[in-house]
Amino acid sequence: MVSPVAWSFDSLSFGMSEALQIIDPSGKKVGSAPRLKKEALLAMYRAMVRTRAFDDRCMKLQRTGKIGFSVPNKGIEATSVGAAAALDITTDWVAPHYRDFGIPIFHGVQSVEMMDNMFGNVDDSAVGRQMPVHFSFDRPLKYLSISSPLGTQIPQAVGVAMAMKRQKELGICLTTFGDGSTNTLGFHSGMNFAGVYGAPVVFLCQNNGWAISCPVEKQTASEGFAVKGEAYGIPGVTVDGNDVLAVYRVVSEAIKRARAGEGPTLIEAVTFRMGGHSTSDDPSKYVDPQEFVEWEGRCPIRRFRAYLTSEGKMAEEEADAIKVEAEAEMMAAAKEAEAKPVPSLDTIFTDVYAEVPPHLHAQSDFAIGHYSSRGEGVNEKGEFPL
Amino acid sequence: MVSPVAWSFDSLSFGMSEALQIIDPSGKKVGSAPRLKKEALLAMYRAMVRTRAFDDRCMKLQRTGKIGFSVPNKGIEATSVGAAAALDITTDWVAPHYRDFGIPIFHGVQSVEMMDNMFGNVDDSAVGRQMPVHFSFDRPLKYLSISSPLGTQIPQAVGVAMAMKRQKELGICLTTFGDGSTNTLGFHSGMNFAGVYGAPVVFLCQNNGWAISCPVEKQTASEGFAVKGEAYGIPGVTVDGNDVLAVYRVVSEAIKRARAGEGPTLIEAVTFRMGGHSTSDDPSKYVDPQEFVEWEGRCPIRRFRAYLTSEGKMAEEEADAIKVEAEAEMMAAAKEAEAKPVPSLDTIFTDVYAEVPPHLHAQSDFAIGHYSSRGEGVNEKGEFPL
Amino acid sequence: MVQAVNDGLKSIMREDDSVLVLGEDVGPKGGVFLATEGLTSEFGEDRCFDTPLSEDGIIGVGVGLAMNGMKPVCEIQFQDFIFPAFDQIVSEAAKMRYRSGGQYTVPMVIRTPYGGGIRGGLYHSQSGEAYFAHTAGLKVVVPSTPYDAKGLLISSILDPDPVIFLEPKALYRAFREDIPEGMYTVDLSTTRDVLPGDDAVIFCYGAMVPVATEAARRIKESRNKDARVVDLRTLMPLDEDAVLQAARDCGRIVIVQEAPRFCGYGSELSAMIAEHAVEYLEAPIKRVTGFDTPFPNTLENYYLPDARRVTDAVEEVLDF
Amino acid sequence: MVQAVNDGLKSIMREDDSVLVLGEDVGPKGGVFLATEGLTSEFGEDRCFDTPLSEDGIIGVGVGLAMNGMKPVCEIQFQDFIFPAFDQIVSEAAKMRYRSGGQYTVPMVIRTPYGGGIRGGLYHSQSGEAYFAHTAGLKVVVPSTPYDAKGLLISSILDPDPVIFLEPKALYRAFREDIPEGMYTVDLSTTRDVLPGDDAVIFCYGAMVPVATEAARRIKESRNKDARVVDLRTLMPLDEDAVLQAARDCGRIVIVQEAPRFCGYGSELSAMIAEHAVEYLEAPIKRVTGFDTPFPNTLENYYLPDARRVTDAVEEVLDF
Ligand SMILES: Cc1ncc(C[n+]2csc(CCOP(=O)(O)OP(=O)(O)O)c2C)c(N)n1
Ligand SMILES: Cc1ncc(C[n+]2csc(CCOP(=O)(O)OP(=O)(O)O)c2C)c(N)n1
Ligand SMILES: [Mg+2]
Ligand SMILES: [Mg+2]
Repeated sequence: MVSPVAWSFDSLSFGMSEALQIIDPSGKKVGSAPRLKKEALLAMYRAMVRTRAFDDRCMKLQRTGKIGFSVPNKGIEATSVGAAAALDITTDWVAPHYRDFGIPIFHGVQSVEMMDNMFGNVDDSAVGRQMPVHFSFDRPLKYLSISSPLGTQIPQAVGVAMAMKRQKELGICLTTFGDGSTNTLGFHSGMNFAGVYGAPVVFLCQNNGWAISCPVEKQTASEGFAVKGEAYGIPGVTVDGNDVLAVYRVVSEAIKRARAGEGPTLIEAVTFRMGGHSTSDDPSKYVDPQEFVEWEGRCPIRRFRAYLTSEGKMAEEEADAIKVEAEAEMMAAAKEAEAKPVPSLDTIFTDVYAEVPPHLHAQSDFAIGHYSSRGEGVNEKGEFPL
Repeated sequence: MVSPVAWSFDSLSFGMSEALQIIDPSGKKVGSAPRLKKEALLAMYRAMVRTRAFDDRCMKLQRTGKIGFSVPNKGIEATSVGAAAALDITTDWVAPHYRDFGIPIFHGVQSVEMMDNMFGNVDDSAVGRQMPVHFSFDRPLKYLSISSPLGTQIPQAVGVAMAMKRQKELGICLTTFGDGSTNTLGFHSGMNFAGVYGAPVVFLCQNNGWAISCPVEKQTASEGFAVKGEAYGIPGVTVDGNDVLAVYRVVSEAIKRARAGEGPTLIEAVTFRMGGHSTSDDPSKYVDPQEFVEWEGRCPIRRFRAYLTSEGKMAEEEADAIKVEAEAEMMAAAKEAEAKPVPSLDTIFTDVYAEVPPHLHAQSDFAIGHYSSRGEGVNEKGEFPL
Repeated sequence: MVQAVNDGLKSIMREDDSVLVLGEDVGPKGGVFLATEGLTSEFGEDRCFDTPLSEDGIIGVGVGLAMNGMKPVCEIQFQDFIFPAFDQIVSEAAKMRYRSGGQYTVPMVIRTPYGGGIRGGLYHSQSGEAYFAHTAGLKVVVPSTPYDAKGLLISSILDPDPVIFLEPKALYRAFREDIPEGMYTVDLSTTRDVLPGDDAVIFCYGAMVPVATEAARRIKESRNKDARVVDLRTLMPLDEDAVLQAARDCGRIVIVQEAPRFCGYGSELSAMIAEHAVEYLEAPIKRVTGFDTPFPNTLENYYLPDARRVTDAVEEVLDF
Repeated sequence: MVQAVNDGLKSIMREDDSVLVLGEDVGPKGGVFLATEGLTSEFGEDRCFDTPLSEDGIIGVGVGLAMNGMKPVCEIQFQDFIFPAFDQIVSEAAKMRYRSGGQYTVPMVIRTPYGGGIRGGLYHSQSGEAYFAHTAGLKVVVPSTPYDAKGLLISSILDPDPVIFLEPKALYRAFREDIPEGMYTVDLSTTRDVLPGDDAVIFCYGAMVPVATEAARRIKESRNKDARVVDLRTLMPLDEDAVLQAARDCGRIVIVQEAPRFCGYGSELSAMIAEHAVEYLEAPIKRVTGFDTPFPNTLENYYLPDARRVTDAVEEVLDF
């Protein structure tokens, strides 16, 4: 049996199915907190609030028909931001799933860049090709292009990390995925390869209770998700995913191990999806409303706020201001992104290959000619007027 | 953590990575033997010897160019036969991999039927469509058609078992696969579905040390294979795969559990591939010859023979006679199968669908016409002369 | 059309106890498009159940169920997500009868919404029919009307071989049509003449059927020419005689598909005609297709063939 | 040819440190066909390594390596076993550049032996080129000579996009040819005229090239007609101009492929010609192909197109 990671916690020892907690739901400190400067703590808090504001703005944009789709991130801000804060983006990469707005938000991706993706406009780094929430960034952090097919990022993360190892870089790759995604082929192959090659990867399973309408009990008969590491010789730990400091601490330890050449770690962050799966989903059909009430009481933002104020790291007014600012920021970002034009027609044909091959040139010429002749809003260069 | 199966062994308790053994390599009884009648024991012994004789005959046929391919089964006879003996073929099915000659041999599939497959002749139940060793039988036991793509039989076994459960049948499905195959998608999805639905399946992993030239350490970083059950909430046990009584006992217990509705079990049978991966492989490139020497000392047949004779269940002469008979049987079966004609030309086109659709009719007519006109050994019905 | 699918499932499940429905979210939620709504409540969790997130498992377990007496109807949530199950489909379901000489067979249906039209971008829009039609041992069925959807689905479930049943999601809620209650079938491997005509023929299927029909209407209006519209309905085994007859009758041919052109399904139609009816051709065989790129999102409407693009192509073959 | 592959790998690995080889049994064993023999001993386990038995892992990890500066050459032991990796190939490798607007790219080669001729039955004989050629974002390369195998392989490794490199295993040990030492390239997306001729043209690739060549030789002998033999070499992006030019020059066309006919690669060639060169056709476009069935074992020789079947087809188009 794989021995659990030798966590360097002073006062805590925990088994694989007991979740690490540092701040309890009321905001009280119950574990040994990582030593973090006030600015770092505030940056984390701000990112969580901005994540919620971004999420909230997107839900509104979808409801008013301005964008087609979004995925609620409410309730999981601590998981994303706690993990993000543990990264060193000068060396580390992220191979994310779609429900992790907090990572790019924490690391300084501009909210308008994210909104560009929600609108699929001309400045969207995915060039309007993907659905909303399928971000791709290569600066300031390497945040790999998000795929819809689930789990595919997991072996990719292992490859990215193996390349780092080969190049004698100190980086690690963090990959995130949902509870449901542990059943994909990518989880199985990625975990296994990482175990065999000792790749510097951190596997972060965001167990939010559901895969669309499928609860975790119907997803797997295992006792939680951390235990799945054993099948691959990878230590697994469980953390309270609504406790940003606990997530930070566990991910930091896992990163330290990885950087030290001690191999991968599987982390299960237990949290809850405070909403539907996506804007297309109605959770009232399958989630007991009582669950929402219970988890509201475990809100990661409220909890962290209570902690920070009670520890004297943040004043209540400061917290209020952060919220107001964040909301204004996201509203402005949405406005700005909405005003941008859509990508030009030729972008259907570029980036299929490094160079546009003749048959796509021909199809591109056809499309631009055809739609121009219809006067359907494209000019002869295939650009749409504003 | 999943608790290990409550094995009903009197004198033994064993953890998941300690392999159950009943007969030691010298033939001495070291564990509590299952209560089996002498005839049953002899049937098992005979099947093991016949398995080796079949294997041996096939290797010779390949070396003399009479068949194209075979896969050595030497050394793994106890795993196949021990498992086979635990089945009730009036209700149970097998979803096998290719290295398990002992199962059909034990259950009365005629050796000539198996040889028909090795030659791909007119009587081959796979109609000469598959490579050798890709058997398919539906009587006297349901022995599912063997696939080359690895691991695909594993979720199929779960489906077969779920259908039994739904039809309120008492059957179970045994599925066998190699150590390497635990990395396939089929293992991951099959194990998981079985865990979630509590399907009456027995997963038998034949850990023979190698997947072609890849040793188990490069295959996975887990501590053995039984532990992989934990990832799916399935108890796992390890057994000495060269000890036919231990395999019988463990598989029987697992079957009992499954039949009682207590769900699936993963069994790792530790054994060794006493030869190349197949007739196309030269193991001297990657296996330490010392390994062969060591495992020769653990030979399942010699061990069982020593046990049976020392327990007074079989006389030495009887054992010698069994061997002579088995070798003669396989030689005769090979002769008979070799003498049979190849399948007729129209069999290229049948069994693609239940009925031959028009486009295949046309292709069939073309082929028969074309090759007949060339006088290449087909008559107008597409039959090849003997 | 999605109601017709639902109705088809209910109708046959009432008659045939061995029909099971499995897939992601097909249970209490009723599927992301509600195609399986009400099945779990009417037939129980035994007969319509949610699966873990594993397409390989859905199809692999489905193959096992089918080999042991069941008639599984497996849902893949979007056709774009069928690829993790590609091995089970192509290597197993398609080849089981063949490799076992008929000892084991796979009477299974794989239902999946496919195609563009819902702003789904790269991974909620693809049309993969060519992959399946190229795979011997599979049948491939694509309805374009509610009536056909129900009748073809029931036929597919009754069929002794594995059927890939592609549901054009753009048509799920496109129009209403009264359809008969209870069981009825539409024969596989038959085409449907949507509009008669001898001046040209448009071959199409799925969501391209209304597009082609609109194009034919426009041609009639602008030129008073009659373009026949043939809905192929079953792509494999195709009613090749019907296709060749229409090609010979009309001599001017347009093929419409959403999928990328290169090695797409339309290529086969064209090649078949170029092989067996070349003497009847009065113009090049035109294909109107999606482009040879992944499926875009914002510009979806410029990617998908529409009535205007089809009309242009018909005019071109008429003018040749 | 297998030595040329080996030599190609060695040549580029000597020059370019970022080229890595991974796959099942590619290490000490040197691959089941010995294509990677000697690589681990020359370049170390770091640069040529065995993987667990997981095609999804091989390609998924390969995609990750490629995105982070490496040039992985992934071996899939037989093309028949590529399907567990189909999702990583079709959904990921093929679409990464597109969906990230070029931020992330996948300069990866997937080498795999394909095709019949070794008595491999259903699962060691398949020709899946149409699946890949239909998938936008992939390049598909098929050499037919040792010289081309090495030159095209090096070009593929240097190419910035994912390449499916299909090696006709029937030709691995078919004939010897002296090839240059060290690095050289053969341009992708160029065809090769194997034999000149204007009376008919045979399009082919892979193991069908020698078959077609033999057929052309027989036609020359029996009829004194010159059939041009065109080896396509790169199936995607195809040199369409070269194909159409040959079609126009000759007017009588035969297409040869091992794969099943329906929706096969040859369909696209035929459709392309029927769309762009129909006025030059002097006969139906004939396809000589594998049958639309799984690949049989005992009767393999009756399944695979051979020189006689190709000769017959050429005679048919000549006589039309
Ligand atoms: C391979 C694949 N199958 C199915 C889907 C459809 N789908 C999208 S999200 C989802 C559930 C994912 O659940 P989980 O991994 O727990 O992530 P969560 O949405 O809860 O964050 C499903 C089934 C998909 N995107 N990819
Ligand atoms: C999906 C797939 N990948 C690769 C292969 C090629 N292959 C055939 S057997 C084998 C090794 C199997 O090892 P294991 O599962 O341990 O079984 P064993 O041969 O040792 O009995 C491999 C890689 C295959 N048949 N299927
Ligand atoms: Mg979830
Ligand atoms: Mg093995």
